[in-house]
Amino acid sequence: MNSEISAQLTEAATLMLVGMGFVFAFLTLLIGGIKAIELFCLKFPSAQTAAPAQTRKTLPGNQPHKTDPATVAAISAAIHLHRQSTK
Amino acid sequence: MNSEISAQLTEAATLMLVGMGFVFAFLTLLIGGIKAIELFCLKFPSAQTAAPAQTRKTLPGNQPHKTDPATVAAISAAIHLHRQSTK
Amino acid sequence: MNSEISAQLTEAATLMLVGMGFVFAFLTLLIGGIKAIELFCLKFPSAQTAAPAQTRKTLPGNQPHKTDPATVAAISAAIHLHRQSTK
Amino acid sequence: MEKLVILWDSTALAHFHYQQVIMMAVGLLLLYLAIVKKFEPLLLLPIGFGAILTNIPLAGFSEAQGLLHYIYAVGIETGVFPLLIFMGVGAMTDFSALIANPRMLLLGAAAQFGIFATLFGAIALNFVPGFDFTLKDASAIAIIGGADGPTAIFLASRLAPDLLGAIAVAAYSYMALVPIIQPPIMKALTTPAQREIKMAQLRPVSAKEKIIFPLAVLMLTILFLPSATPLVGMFCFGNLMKECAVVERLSKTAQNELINIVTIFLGLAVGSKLSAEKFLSVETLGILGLGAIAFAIGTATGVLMARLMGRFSKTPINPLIGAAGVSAVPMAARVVNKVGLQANPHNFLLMHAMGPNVAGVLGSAVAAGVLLALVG
Amino acid sequence: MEKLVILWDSTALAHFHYQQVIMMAVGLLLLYLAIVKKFEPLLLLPIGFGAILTNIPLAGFSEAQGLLHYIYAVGIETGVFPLLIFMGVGAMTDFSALIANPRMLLLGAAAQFGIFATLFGAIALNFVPGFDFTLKDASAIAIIGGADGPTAIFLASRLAPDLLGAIAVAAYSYMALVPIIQPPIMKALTTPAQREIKMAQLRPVSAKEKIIFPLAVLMLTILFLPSATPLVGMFCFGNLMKECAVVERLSKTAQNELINIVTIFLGLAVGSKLSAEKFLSVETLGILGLGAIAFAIGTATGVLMARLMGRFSKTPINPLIGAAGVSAVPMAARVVNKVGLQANPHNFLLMHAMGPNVAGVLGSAVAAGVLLALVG
Amino acid sequence: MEKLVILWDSTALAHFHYQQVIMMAVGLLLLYLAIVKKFEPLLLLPIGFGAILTNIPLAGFSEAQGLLHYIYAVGIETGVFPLLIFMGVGAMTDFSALIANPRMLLLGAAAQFGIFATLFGAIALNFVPGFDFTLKDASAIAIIGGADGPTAIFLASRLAPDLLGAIAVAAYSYMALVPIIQPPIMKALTTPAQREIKMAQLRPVSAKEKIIFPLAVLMLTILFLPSATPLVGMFCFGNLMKECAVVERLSKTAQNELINIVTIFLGLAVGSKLSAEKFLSVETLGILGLGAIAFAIGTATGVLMARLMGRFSKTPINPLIGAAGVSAVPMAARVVNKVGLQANPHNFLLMHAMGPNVAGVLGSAVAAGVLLALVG
Ligand code: NA
Ligand code: NA
Ligand code: NA
Repeated sequence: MNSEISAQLTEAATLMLVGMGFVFAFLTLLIGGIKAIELFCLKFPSAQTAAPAQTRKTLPGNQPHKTDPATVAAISAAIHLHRQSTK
Repeated sequence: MNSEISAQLTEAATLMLVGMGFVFAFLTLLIGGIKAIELFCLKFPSAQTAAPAQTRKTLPGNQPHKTDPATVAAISAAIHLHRQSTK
Repeated sequence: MNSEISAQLTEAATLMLVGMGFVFAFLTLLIGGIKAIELFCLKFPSAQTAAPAQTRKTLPGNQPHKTDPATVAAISAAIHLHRQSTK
Repeated sequence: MEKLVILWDSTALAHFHYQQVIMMAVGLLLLYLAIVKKFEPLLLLPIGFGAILTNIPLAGFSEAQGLLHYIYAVGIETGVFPLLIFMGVGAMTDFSALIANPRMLLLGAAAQFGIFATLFGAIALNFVPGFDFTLKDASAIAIIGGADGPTAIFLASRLAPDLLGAIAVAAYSYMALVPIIQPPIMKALTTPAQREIKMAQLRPVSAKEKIIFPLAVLMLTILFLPSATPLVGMFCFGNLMKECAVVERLSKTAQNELINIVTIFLGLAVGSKLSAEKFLSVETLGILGLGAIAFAIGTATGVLMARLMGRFSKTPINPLIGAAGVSAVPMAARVVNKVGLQANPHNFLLMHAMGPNVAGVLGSAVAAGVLLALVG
Repeated sequence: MEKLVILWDSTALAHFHYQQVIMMAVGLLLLYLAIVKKFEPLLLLPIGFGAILTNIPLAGFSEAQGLLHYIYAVGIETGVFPLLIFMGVGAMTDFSALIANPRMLLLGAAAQFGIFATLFGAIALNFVPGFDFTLKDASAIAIIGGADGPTAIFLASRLAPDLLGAIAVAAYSYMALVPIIQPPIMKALTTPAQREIKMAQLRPVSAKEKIIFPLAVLMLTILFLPSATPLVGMFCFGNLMKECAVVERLSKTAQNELINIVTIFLGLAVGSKLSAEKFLSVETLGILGLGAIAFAIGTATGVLMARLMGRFSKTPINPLIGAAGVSAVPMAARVVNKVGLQANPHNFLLMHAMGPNVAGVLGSAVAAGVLLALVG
Repeated sequence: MEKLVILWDSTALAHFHYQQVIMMAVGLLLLYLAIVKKFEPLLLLPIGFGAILTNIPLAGFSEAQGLLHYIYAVGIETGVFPLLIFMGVGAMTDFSALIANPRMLLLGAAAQFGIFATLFGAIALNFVPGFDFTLKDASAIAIIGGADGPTAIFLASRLAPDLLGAIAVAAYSYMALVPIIQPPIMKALTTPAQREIKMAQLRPVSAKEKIIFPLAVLMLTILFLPSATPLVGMFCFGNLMKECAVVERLSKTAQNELINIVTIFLGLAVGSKLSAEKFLSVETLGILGLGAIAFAIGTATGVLMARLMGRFSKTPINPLIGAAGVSAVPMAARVVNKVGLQANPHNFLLMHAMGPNVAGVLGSAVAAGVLLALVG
């Protein structure tokens, strides 16, 4: 029984080493990746992505947020009220 | 045939009595329950639930309704228009 | 082999004729249908559908767009700001 | 040429049965009621459309691999859709009026007599040749008297799936007809003086009470009627999400997008049960008739109970509010308010009627649980 | 040490096939087109991402118990997702322009010649060694000429699931390329004078007409082409929800949250069909080529039909609007407007092009129904 | 009379086991924590409610044809729900802080030691009689240290479904307890002077970098750890939808309605795993204890790594931010900010802590992938 658990413990210890090693290796690689992206973006500063405001959408009904009629109504009412109250 | 229906009718009548009895019993119990809740809440008026405005949320992105940019734009436009119209 | 393809080609040609014929026939029928609808609507201009603003809804919670509290807050803030700025 | 023959053979013209034409007309009638008459459009429009689709020859909407078949199998056979609707309705329901005046529960209980009387009536109808309702059928039909759509669909899917289409249509139709069915009964059973009675203002209810309430209802249901816990449980879950104020995101989604999506699918799937062979029978006429009776009886017993309670109550009770006990939220409460205003233009009964109104929802869920336990 | 070996063996490095690398590059290309070139990003972004995921060695996205496998089985194999998209598109579509000028339907019909000519072309391609399209394959490919994504996916899932990935990608890519494909054809087939023609203003359309229209379309489809009723039925259901004005909740959900959710899943599932073994074949090249031809022919026949109609019409017809008959809503109509403005800076054709544009949606759904009836 | 006996027999009173009562009390406790203590209410409220429902005698919520059974089978057994949540979280996550200062990834790596140390601890617990965790069990428990709900649920559903309820409850509870667990450890491992360190302002990050980032993460995962691609892939998909700015509709739906719907169902389904027979065991105590240890170790190694890095860094590093490496976004970062402000009222660490915070999400997804590859 205990020897079995000991075997498991050994395996768990190996997992711990290999696992942490892999996590560190992977995320360290990613550090390099991010730096590479930074360099790439400095070299090729694309006009397109720099101006995402031009985004057009093509599916029917894909208009970005039309202001809600209720909102407009509320605003109109508010303005109206305000106008009267400041008379 | 008819005797069979009569047997069913008897069963239906029993169901009617037992069913209505149970519904009344259950909802009467619930009246007691509600009164008990009222008493409980009078005894322990918790500050926390009394001020649910403190609600904080912890998941990322769980901000309550940020005002829509379109709303803000609409308001700005409305105010602007109003300002000009009241000059 | 080629004769097989030729047979397929004949079938494809038939499909083309029958298909286009059907599409034209169907949509031409629909032209008639739309004209019939127009005549029907001219003859029976129902008051009900002409005034869809009366729409009532009956499920609980089915209120059409209540103005969002955030919207209201934003408007109040805007009005308040505006009031101060025009003093 | 041959292609043209195949094409002709693949038109519906060569395959229509007259019953299918009738059922499409029924579907169009439901659309008419929904769109022009504004009868419960959120449900009757998808149901009517589903009825048209399911009766198209050759299209196979409700056969294996058909769209409506899938939707029905996933959402109705499993009972999931009505339970999700109930969750959403729970998240929309405000129990304040009931908590402030819990005796209103008795009105919600009394109005359920419509259910049980109709159960008796459905069995009695078996004396008429052509009718042969089992006790399960009768129970599923009787629940129409509960005036609650998801409860009716849930119970029918469990007890009498073949009658589901007719039952759902009857339930939603009569809920829409509440403003026509109820007022004459309410006026017949009350005197003008009684209809003018003003009721005392309701006490404010704390947030804490509203949070504990759904849990208390659930606990009682668990203890005494586990068979009702799917319905009551999901209803209370929705209500707790609303009242607890810490999961506003979830509550909003449950009462908007989620319930809307499920409503579209539920309606189409219910409509798919309006197939000619199942709907065009004398039983459907029986169901429609019994449903009307159920509503009428429920209204009457609600009003009578309110009169009885008024006699023993220290604070005055306007008997009209008993009619709201059938549920049909919030239509029945509005009808009460309207009839009350006719008697006394300054007497606003809406808030007072909301108590029995939501009590009626609980009452019919409890009744459904009783029927599931004893008949299911 | 042994763990390290297992870990190495469980990296993709040890298992990559070069075809998978190519398919990932295709996925990245689609992402590039979606993000940088703004080509139909709502579909091409999820499709491209799905293509990357499905080609990861060892990850098993599209194998039993894989995420994309589940999504594909639930939504595409059943046909549910494209039908729900169609419902949402129906709820977004305004038929006013078509109802005001119903003759525009003829332009929507003419543009479908792109479909049937391509069907013929796909079979003819079998003369080229390496191609062996069945009539089902050819039909599924030809529908690309319908310029309608959900219709293409629905038909391909029914007739040629193996080609679904390539067909969907071709359909959406060419829809995005409409501003590049169409103008030269439009200009080649019209004179500058014709392009300057101003059209008469459209009459206003009543709410009642807009409500009856989808029902009439459905009825005609039921009578003459039941095989098209899944597509047309759901489209009309969406449109009826929008126009009837009594179920605004449901209509809003159908055209927003529901269609968005389904679009995410549909895109990923379509992308999962871009696996190396199915996409990297000469057939894909054939599909891409045929798709371009289909678009070009559809545009041409649309414009020619408009010229023909203009000759016999009392009111003037600008032949450019014929190009909108391929559908690709609303891109094609915008292209018409732009080319029209180039000819005459005061000639706004957008509203006039919307008629043939939505007619093209109906036209290709009808064409899909014909193909399902005769080939399916 | 007989009916009354049946009715009594169909009440829960006659069938309650005391364990079910205890589990309902656990459910109520979770509701209390969610509502009154505001502990991760979005998850703990549905989990608590699901725990109550699943333990109702006779109701059969988690048996064949029960609501929770269906939800669990569809969403958790398949792994679909946690992956959709991860997609939504990806669409909510802003990686700017991490891209601006990529070394923060090392903190996210260090904090994962909590996972692997706990894996060792769980096996060591087998020396205590009553515990018998397999390596799969131990891995599923250890992932609690990742402080990431969907990752924990996904891994548990793959490796140890029987422990899923306890693991999910422990994960979310400890994530809520971060403000209590972390500060003492952070203060014990740092000097007041270190806690006052101000960090240099972060450089602005371009949109292009933010778009390429999720793709780069995905590519690395594909190359080196395919078993992590379900989690990382969906996360990066969500993030790409957000950053690419061309599919705002889809991104909004993914981070609102879709994630809300899935959260409701996920919570209920996880709660359904809190059945008496599976939860009321000594193993659950072990899981709760190990989870707390995992959080504590992760916090400690994060802080220590930050101290180490500070020693070799040219720019100053406040070691507190290491604690954010456990993820628990954004709670851990807020805790860092708060403890920082206690040391120096003008030192705002929130933005600096967001880097390790989101690095921790990636770190635990990678750790989950390693465990799946080596143990699964
Ligand atoms: Na009721
Ligand atoms: Na088309
Ligand atoms: Na983590």
